[in-house]
Amino acid sequence: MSESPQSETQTDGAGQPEAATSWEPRIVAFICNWCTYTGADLAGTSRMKYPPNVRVIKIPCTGRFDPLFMIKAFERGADGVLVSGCHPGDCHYTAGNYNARRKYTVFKSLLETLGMDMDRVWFSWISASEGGKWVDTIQKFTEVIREKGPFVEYREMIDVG
Amino acid sequence: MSDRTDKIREVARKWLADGTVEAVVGWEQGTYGEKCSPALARTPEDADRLLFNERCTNNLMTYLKRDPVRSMAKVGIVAKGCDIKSLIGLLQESQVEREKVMVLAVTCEGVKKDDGTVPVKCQACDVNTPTFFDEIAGDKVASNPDPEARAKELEKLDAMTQQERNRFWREELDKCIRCYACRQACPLCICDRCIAEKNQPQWVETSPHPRGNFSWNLIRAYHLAGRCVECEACETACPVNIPLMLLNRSMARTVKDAFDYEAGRDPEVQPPLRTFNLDDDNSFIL
Amino acid sequence: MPHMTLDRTDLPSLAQALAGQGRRLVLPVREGQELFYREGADPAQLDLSTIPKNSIKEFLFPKCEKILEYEYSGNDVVIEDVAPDAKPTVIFCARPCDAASLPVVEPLWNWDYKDKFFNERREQTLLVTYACRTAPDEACFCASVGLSPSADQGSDVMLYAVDDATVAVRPVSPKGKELEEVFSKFKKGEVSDEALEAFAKEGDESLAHRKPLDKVKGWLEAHFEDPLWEEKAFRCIGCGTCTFLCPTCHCFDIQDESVFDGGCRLKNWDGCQFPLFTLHTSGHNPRDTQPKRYRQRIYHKYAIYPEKFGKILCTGCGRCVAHCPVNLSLYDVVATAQERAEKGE
Amino acid sequence: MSKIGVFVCHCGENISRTVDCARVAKASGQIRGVAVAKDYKYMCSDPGQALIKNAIKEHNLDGVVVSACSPHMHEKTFRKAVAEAGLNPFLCEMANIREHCSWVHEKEEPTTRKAIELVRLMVEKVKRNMSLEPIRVNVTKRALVIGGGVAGIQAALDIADGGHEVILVEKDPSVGGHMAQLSETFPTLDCSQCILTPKMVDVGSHPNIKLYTYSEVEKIEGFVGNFKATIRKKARSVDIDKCTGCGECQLKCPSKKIPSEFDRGLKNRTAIYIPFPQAVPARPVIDREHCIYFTKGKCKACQKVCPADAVDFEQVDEFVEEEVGGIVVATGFDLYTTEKQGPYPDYSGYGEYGYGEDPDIIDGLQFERLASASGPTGGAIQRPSDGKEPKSVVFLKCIGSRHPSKGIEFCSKICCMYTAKHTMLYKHKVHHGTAYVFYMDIRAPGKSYDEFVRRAIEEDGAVYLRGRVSRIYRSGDHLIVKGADTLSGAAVEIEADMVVLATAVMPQPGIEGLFQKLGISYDQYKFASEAHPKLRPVECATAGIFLAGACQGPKDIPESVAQASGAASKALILFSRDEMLREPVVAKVNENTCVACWYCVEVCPFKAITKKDITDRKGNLIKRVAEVNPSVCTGCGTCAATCFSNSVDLEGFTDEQIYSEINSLMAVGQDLFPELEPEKEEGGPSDEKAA
Repeated sequence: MSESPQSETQTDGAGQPEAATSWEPRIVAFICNWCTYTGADLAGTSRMKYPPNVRVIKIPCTGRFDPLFMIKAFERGADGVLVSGCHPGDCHYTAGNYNARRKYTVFKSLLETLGMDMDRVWFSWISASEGGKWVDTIQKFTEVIREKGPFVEYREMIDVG
Repeated sequence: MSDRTDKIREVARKWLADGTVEAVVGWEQGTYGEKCSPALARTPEDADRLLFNERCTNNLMTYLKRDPVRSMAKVGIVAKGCDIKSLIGLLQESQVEREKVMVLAVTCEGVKKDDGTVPVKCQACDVNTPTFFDEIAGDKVASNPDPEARAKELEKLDAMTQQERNRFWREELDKCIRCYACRQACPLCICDRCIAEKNQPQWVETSPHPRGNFSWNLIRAYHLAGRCVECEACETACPVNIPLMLLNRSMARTVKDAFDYEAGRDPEVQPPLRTFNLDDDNSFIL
Repeated sequence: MPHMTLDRTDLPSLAQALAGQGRRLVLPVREGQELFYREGADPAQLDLSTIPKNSIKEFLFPKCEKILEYEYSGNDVVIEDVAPDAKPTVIFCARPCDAASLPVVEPLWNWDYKDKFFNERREQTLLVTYACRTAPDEACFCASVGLSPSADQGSDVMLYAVDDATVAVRPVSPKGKELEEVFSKFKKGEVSDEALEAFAKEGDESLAHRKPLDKVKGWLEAHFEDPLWEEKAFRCIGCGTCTFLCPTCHCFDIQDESVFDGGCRLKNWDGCQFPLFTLHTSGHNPRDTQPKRYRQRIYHKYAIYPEKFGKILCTGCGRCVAHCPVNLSLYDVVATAQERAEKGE
Repeated sequence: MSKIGVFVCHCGENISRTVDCARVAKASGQIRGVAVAKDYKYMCSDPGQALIKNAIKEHNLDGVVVSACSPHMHEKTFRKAVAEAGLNPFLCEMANIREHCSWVHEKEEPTTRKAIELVRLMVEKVKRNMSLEPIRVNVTKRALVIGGGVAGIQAALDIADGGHEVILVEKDPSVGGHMAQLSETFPTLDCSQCILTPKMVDVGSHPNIKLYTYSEVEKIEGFVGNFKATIRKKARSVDIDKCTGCGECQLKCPSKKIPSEFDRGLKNRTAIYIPFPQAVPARPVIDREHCIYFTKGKCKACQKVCPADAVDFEQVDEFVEEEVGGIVVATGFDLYTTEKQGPYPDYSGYGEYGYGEDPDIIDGLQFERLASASGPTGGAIQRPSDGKEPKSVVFLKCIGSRHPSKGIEFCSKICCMYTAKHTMLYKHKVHHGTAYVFYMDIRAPGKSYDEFVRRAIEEDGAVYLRGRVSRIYRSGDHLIVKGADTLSGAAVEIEADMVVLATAVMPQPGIEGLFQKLGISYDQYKFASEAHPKLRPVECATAGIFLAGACQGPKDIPESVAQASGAASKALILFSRDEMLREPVVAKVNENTCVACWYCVEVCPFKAITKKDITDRKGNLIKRVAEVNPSVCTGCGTCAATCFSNSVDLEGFTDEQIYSEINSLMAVGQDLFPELEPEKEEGGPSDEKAA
C-alpha cells in the first residue's frame, strides 16, 4: 500500500450513530451469472433506471445458493435479500434452479416458522432478456423495504456480540 | 414387556454366541429414577443385561455413526419402530450398510418421558409393530395413530402472528448455550465436522449470542428438513429446554405438503433435497 | 445464638427488597416441569420445590462475553478494552451446592491471571442461599465431596425453612451481615441454633447411601488406561450437557468475530466433551475418542484440579447425573473408582 | 497483506457521467489490502491495459479488480491482459459499475457510493481468489454412434469421412432402422430403400467404421474425450466372418411362422433369418426364442445345411470395450401403442379402435410395408385379412399425439405428411378407391410440404374430414368408422375395407435405461433432452454427448439427417484438438470432512461426482468420499450448496469468496453504511485528510 493515499480508512464516520433520516434500504441480491446477471446487464444497456439500493453478488447458478448466504447477508445488515436465476427449463446447467427451488421452499417455510418478515425475502426468475423485470423487481422491492423501514428484528440481534 | 426382554436377550445371546455380530446395542436398567441407559453387549453373558420397557426412550441409532459401533464389522441393534425410521434415513444416506446391521426390532405401545408424559411421536405412531427388521421381539401391537398429533403441536405456533412468532423464538433461542447436545443426540446429524464448527469461513457464529443462536438453530433445522424422523432425541437432550421439535415438525409438515415425502419410510426413495420435480411449487417465485 | 426468623410467605418481598437496592435479581422459577434460575423473574413465582436445572454459573461467568473490541485503521489494528458488564446482583435462594461452587472456582480465576470479568461480578454478587433440609433430588451427592445439603460455603446469607411457614436467616459473610437491616424489616421471631442442627442431621441421613469419594483421586492416578473408561463411556454422545449444567465447569473458548473493518473478541462457554476442544491445527487430536474426553472430565474434577488447587472440582449437585440424556452417571463412575480403591483393585 | 490493484474505468463518459470515478479510485485506495488504485478514461484500450500491466509489475500485485463494464463484456480481455503481465488470469475480477450502476442510476451521491461498495465487494473477493490453471483433457479421437437408423448412419459416415474412427452400435441384426421399412418418402415420393441402401452399404464397408450389429451399449464410463463404452454383442449364433450370406439356412429352417419385425407382422420369417434382403450385414441371426433347437433341444437343420459351417449354437453374449472421445445418440423412435397391451405400459392406448384385434386395422408403418415393393404383397395394396384390394381406406391422424387425455400433448410432426403420402400411394395403386382422412389440423410447414398435401387432396382426391373418430367396428365384410365432421357438423359413418392409424412417434420403449447409463437427461416422454432448446439443439448437457434424430423428438428424414450431420460436426470439432482446455471453475471436495452421504453425487446434473475409496497402503478401506471429475464438472455449484458440512466447494465461487463479499457489506459499530464521506463541493475536509 505505497501508492495511494491511505492515511484515513474509509470509515470516517464509523461509530457515529446513523441518523434516522439517512437510512436507505439495503438489498442484497444473489443472482445467477447466466440469466439474471445478464438480464441486469440488459437493463443497463437499455438505460433503464432503478434505485441504487441493490448490491449484487454473482453466483454461477441458483444451484450454488446456500441459505447460509442469506443469513449472513441479514447478519451484515441487509434489509432485504433477493435470490434470482434462470426460469425453470432455462438453467444453463439444466437443473441447478430446480434444486434451488426445493431449497427455497424448505428454507422459506423455516423462516416463516421462525417469524421472519417474509416481505424481506424475495425469489424470482429473471431471464437474460428480462431487463425490464429486473428493474421492476428492484423498484418494487426497494419500495416495499422503504415502506417497512430497517430490519429492526434482525438488527437487534446484530447488536449483540 | 418381560416376554420382549426375554426375546431380546435370547436373540442377542444367539447372535453373540454364533458370531453373527460383534456386539448388540440395546438398553439396560439405568441408575437414575426409572431411566434406562444404552448398553453394549459384547458377550452372550452381557446379553442378559438387556431389557425393554416403556422407559427405553433413547434412539440407539445414534450409536451406528459413532465408535466403537461404527467400526464393527457387524452389529446388532435393538430398535423400536420409530428408531428404525432413523436407520432408514442412515441407509438412504449411505451412512450404514444394511449388511452390517442386524436389526432386532421390538414392538412398542409407546414410551414415557422422564416426567411421565407420552411423547408426541408415540401419539402419532404408526410403527408400533415394526416392518423392517431381521428379528422381532414382541407380539403385534396395533397402531392407533392420531393423525392430528403433529398439527396439534403446531397449533400454537400457527396461531401466532409473524411478530409473535419472532418474539417467541427470540426468547426460546436466546436460551441456547451452543452445547450442541441436539446435534449430538440426533441420529441423522451425520457430519464429522458440523457446519457450525467450520471456520473457513465461519458461516455460523459459534457464540451463544442471539445472532449466533438464531443462525445455528435455523441451519440445524434446515439441514434436517426432509430427513428428521421426529424421534425427539434433540429436544430430550436439550439442557435448556428449547422446543426444537416445533421447528422439526414444522419442516416435516412442509416437506409432506410440498413434496409428499415423509422421512424414514423407504430406504429406496430419494430424500427430498437430493432430488426435484419439474412441477415443484413455483407459485412463490416471482 | 438465636437466629432471626421470617414468614416463608415473605420471601418474595424479601427478594424484592434486596433487589430494590439497585441489584438485579436472580431466583428460581418454574418453567414447564423444571426449575430455572432466571434473571428478572417475578419474585412471586419463586419456586423452591427442587434444585433448578441450570446452575448459578451463568450469572458470574456468562455464556458469552465480549472482552475486547478492535478496529482496523489503515494497516494497524486498534484494540479497545471492554469493561466487564458487572451489575450488583442478588442471587436469591441459590442452593448450597451452587453457592459452594464459587469458592471452588475462585482459585482458578485468580491463579496466574486475575480474571477481572469473574472477579468483578463475584464482588458485586450477593448470594442468599436456601439450605436443603434433605437432598432434594435422587441425583444429589454433595455429602460425598465434603459438603452437605445445608453447607454454607460461598454463601453470604443462609436461609433455613425450619417449618412450612417459617424461615430462619443466618448471615454468613461480612457482606451478609451488612444486610441485617433489610432482613430485620421482615423479622417475625427467633429460633435457636438447635433448630438449624436438624438440617445437618437430616441432610446427612438423606445422603447416607452415597459413598465418600476420598479415595477416587488415588485410584484415578493409577488407572488412566483402565477398561472402565471404554466400558462406561461408550454410551456418551458428547453432548456436553454435563459440563454446561455443572456449576464448577469453567472452560471457555475465545472467538474473534469480525465484520469488514473490525470486530470483537468473545469469551464463550466451551466443554471438554467436544472433539474440537482439543483439536490441534495440525489435525492431531490428543483426545480423539469420546471415552478419552469423558475420562478427562473425571480426571480434571477429581484428580487434576484437586492436585493443583486442593479442591475437588465438583459440589455433588447431581445435574450431570439427572440430565445426562443417556444416563451416564458421574457419581456411578466415581463411586466405582472409590469402591475399587477400597477393595485395593 | 494482499496487494490488490483497482482500476476504475470511465468508459468515456459512460461511467463518469453519473459516477465520480476519481473518488471511486481514491476510496478504493483506502481499502485494506489495496496497493494501487487508478482511474482512466478507457481501461480496455491499449494504454488502459498497459496501465494495468505496468501496475502489476511495479507493485507486484497479487490481484486485480477492474471496475468497469459487465464481466460478460470484458472479463476475457482483462484476464488476458493480466496474464500477459505474469499474473494468473483468475486473479482478476471485474466490478460491474457500468451496466449495474452508472447506466441505471442518476448522477447522485448514492450512485458513486454504490460504485465504491461494488469495488470493495470485489476487492474482498479477489483477496481470496486462487491461481487456477485451465483443466486439460486429452481427447480420444474416436466416436461411438448408438443407433443405426438413418441418423446414426449419417453421423457415422460424416465422422468417418472426417478421418476418425467410428464405433456404430445397432441393437437389431441390421442397420437401416425405420427408414429401411418405408416405401416412398415425402414430398418427392422417391423410393426409401433406393436412397438408403447405398448409405447402409457404405457404413458396412467404410474403413473407419467398426460396426456392431445385434449389439447394445452395456455401460458407459468416463467423460468427454475419454469415454469407455462396454458393448454387449448379443449371441448371433452365426459366425458372421465365416458366413457368406447365401441364405440356405433360411430356406431349410422348419420354424417358419414367426411374425417378421421388419414387415411389422404382415409377413412371417424363419427362426434363422436375415431381416430383409438389403440388410447390412447381410448375415443371418438365430432368434433363440423361436428356434426349435434352442427351445426343444434338437433340429440343427441350419447347421447341417450351412456350406460355410458358420452356425454356432454355443455362441454366448460377448462384451467388448471401446474407448471413445464423443458419443452420438441416435436411438430413434417407435410407434405409440394402439393395442391394449403395447410397448408403453404407461399409456392407455386405443383399444376402442380395435388395433391388434381386427387385422384390417393397421398402423402407418404397416401401411408402408404394404405399399413397399419389397413388402409382403410386393407393393400391391391388399388388406391383411383376406388379401382383397380395399375399395375404401380410412386414415386416422393424431392417434396418441395431441391427445392429453391419453397422456401425450406433443404433435408427432410427421403424420400429416406421411398420411398425405399414404393417400397418394393408395390412389396411385387403387385408382377407383377412396381415401378418407380424419384429421385435427394439417401441419405441413416444410419445403414443398404444403404443396404435397394439396396434391393429395386436389389431384388424388383424398377426402379430408376434420374431426375425431369415436368408434370402429366390424360389420360383415366392412369396418364401420363412426366419427364427426366438425366442419359440417355432421356425424359421419364410413364403410371401410381398411383403417390406417397414424400413431404417435415415441422414443424407443425402455430407452431411458440407456440415457441413464449415459447420464443424459430426458423429458417426461423419455425423449432425450438437448443442452439448450434453441442454441445447443444437438448437444446434451453432458459434455461430449450429441443427439441425432428422433430420439430427441419427432423428426422427419431430412431433419434427422441434418441433425446427424450437426452432431457429427460437433464430434469433429471435439476431435480437432489433441486436448481440451476447460474453465477451472469446478467443484472440489474436502476429503477430511466428507461423510459420503452422496447428496452431491445425486444432485450433480452432470454425473461429475463419483464415489471414491480411500485406502491405506495395504488396500484396506479407510473411508469413502466424493470425488469431482474436473473434466466433467461444469461449475454450477449445486453440490457445494447442497453439502451439509460444506465439504464441497466451488473454485471461483468459494465459500470464502462469497462470505467475504457479503462481509464487505457492513463495518463495525453498527455503522451499516460505512460510506466514505462524500467529497464536499470542490474538495472538502475529507479530501484533504485523504490527501
